Amino acid sequence: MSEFLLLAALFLLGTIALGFLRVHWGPSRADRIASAQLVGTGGVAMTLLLAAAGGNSAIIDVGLVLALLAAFAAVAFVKSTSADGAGDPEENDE
Amino acid sequence: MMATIDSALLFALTGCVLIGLGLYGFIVHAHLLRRILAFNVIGSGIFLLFGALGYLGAGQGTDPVPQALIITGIVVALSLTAFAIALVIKLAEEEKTAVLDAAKTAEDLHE
Amino acid sequence: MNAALLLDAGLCLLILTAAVLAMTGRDLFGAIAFFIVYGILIALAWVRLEAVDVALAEAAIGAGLTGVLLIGAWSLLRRAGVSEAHELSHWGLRLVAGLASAATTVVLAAAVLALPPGREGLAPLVTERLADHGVSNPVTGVLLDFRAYDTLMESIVLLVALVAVWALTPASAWGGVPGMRQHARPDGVLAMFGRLLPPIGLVMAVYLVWAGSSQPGGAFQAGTVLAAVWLLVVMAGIYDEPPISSGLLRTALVAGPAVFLAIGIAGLGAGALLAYPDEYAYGLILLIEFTLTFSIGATLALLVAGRARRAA
Amino acid sequence: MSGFANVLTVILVSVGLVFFLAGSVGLLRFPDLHSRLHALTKADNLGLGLIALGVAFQIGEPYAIVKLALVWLLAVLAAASVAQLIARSALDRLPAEGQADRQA
Repeated sequence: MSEFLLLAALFLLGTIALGFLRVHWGPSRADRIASAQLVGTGGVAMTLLLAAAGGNSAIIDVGLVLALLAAFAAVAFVKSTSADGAGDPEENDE
Repeated sequence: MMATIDSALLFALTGCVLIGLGLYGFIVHAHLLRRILAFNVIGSGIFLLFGALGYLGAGQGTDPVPQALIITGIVVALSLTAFAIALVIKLAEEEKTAVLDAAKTAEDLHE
Repeated sequence: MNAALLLDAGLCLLILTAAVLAMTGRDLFGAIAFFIVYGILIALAWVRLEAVDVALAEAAIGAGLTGVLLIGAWSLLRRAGVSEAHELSHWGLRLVAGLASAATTVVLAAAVLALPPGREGLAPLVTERLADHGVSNPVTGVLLDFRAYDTLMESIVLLVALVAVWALTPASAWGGVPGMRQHARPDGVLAMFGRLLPPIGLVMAVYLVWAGSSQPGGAFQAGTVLAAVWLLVVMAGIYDEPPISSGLLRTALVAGPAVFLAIGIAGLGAGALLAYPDEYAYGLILLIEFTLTFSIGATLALLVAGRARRAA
Repeated sequence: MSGFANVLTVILVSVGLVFFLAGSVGLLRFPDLHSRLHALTKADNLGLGLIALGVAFQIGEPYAIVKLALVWLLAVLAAASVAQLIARSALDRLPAEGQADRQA
């Protein structure tokens, strides 16, 4: 079983590598940061697979922390695109 | 099934390459934010090398003493990064640049 | 070739690719994005090395706080009108730098390969002594017991770094509030995110300290989660940063190191600086961990927020 | 672990991997940022949910299963919020970027 889980993690690593291309190409900054988010989600999935493969449920905590904090960089980016750098893109909506 | 000693060797060698890469980035880039990135790559390379050498084998994990020192190191690296960034921002807001230019500084001194 | 080795080889390859792109990418923002990705992958490397305590710290710091710090810095530099142009240095310098870095790597790798096989490390010794003090996570044991002076010094280093950042404050803003006043649409997605996540983060921080005595976790990881959650609350415009002259804030910053130091000095009664009497060791370590978490969280959050920019 | 649990894990994890692959392919193939965000947030988080469910059959402790559920909830919450915010902020600069995209 653990052999299968490790191969599944390897497969995820492959999908993360595909995501690298979009971080590299862009073209917009939003593309780069959104694909970094994809690596985050893939990384969370990998921690779950590794927790099961190693029979160590403490590894799930790493996934928990990653899932909690992975969005923060994107939030900081979105704030930086607002007019004064401290706002929110939705502020001026009707 | 977890990593083996062979895998640990792989991570240790990766750490060696990361140190080299970070060193290269630190030398060739003049932009200070890029130098801060390079400094962090060197740091994590050293941590990876140190931790991988303390790997004891499947099921035993990594030696707790290096682990504790690495955690300390990661936090100190973050605090130094924050300080360096505060300095760069100060430089940028006063001099409109993120590059330390030795020639320019010398000129300013003579003025 | 087995699956574990194949996975580790793939992970190392991806880490190196991310590092190369973070170092040589033409676009500065792209380099920062790759550095964030790199932090996530390094955390996975620590999971593979069964160093879950380090993986937690790297996930919280490398993949979380550092990204916020770097993107915030990038944004401020852009607003200050700094050029982002990727100026390639002289080819001669690049050649010399390449050779010097390659030589460093080769020497280090040769040293690694020359190490004698078979190692026992200090793990047996740590496990043997740990039983006396009721803490069963060996990493927490090392941090707060056997090498407690390292950890004490580190918590003080964090404070000194914060004082150094504050020292850059211009006189007009001294004692004021860090960063710009953050604002967001009150019923918007960002504000909702900033209200939903912090309670979960708080529970997770408490869990990480509590779990830290018997399984991976501890004050540094929990403190980082606290700091991140506080930064989110500020970014979502829900609360403003406190002024750095606030007495309450300063108490929170020094409480951890102060309690640690006081217990350490009291340890002189038990024989040595930072020695804990065996029967109280578990309780004292837990007390230090909790106050330290609080102070580390406050210090890291303020380090990321930067110097004061507005009068209080 | 019983054989039945193993079969379920293999099926759930495999289907989850297909969604991750679909997410990555979408990220590369879709023509503009807003459609790429669809690929990212929907496919990947469905994949993560399936993998979490598959892993739950391999882990005995009940509280670890609660943590698995929390991981998935957090990831969905974060992805949904961030995708909305990125999409909204990109909308402000759409004309310029849209053209750049079409040329690329």
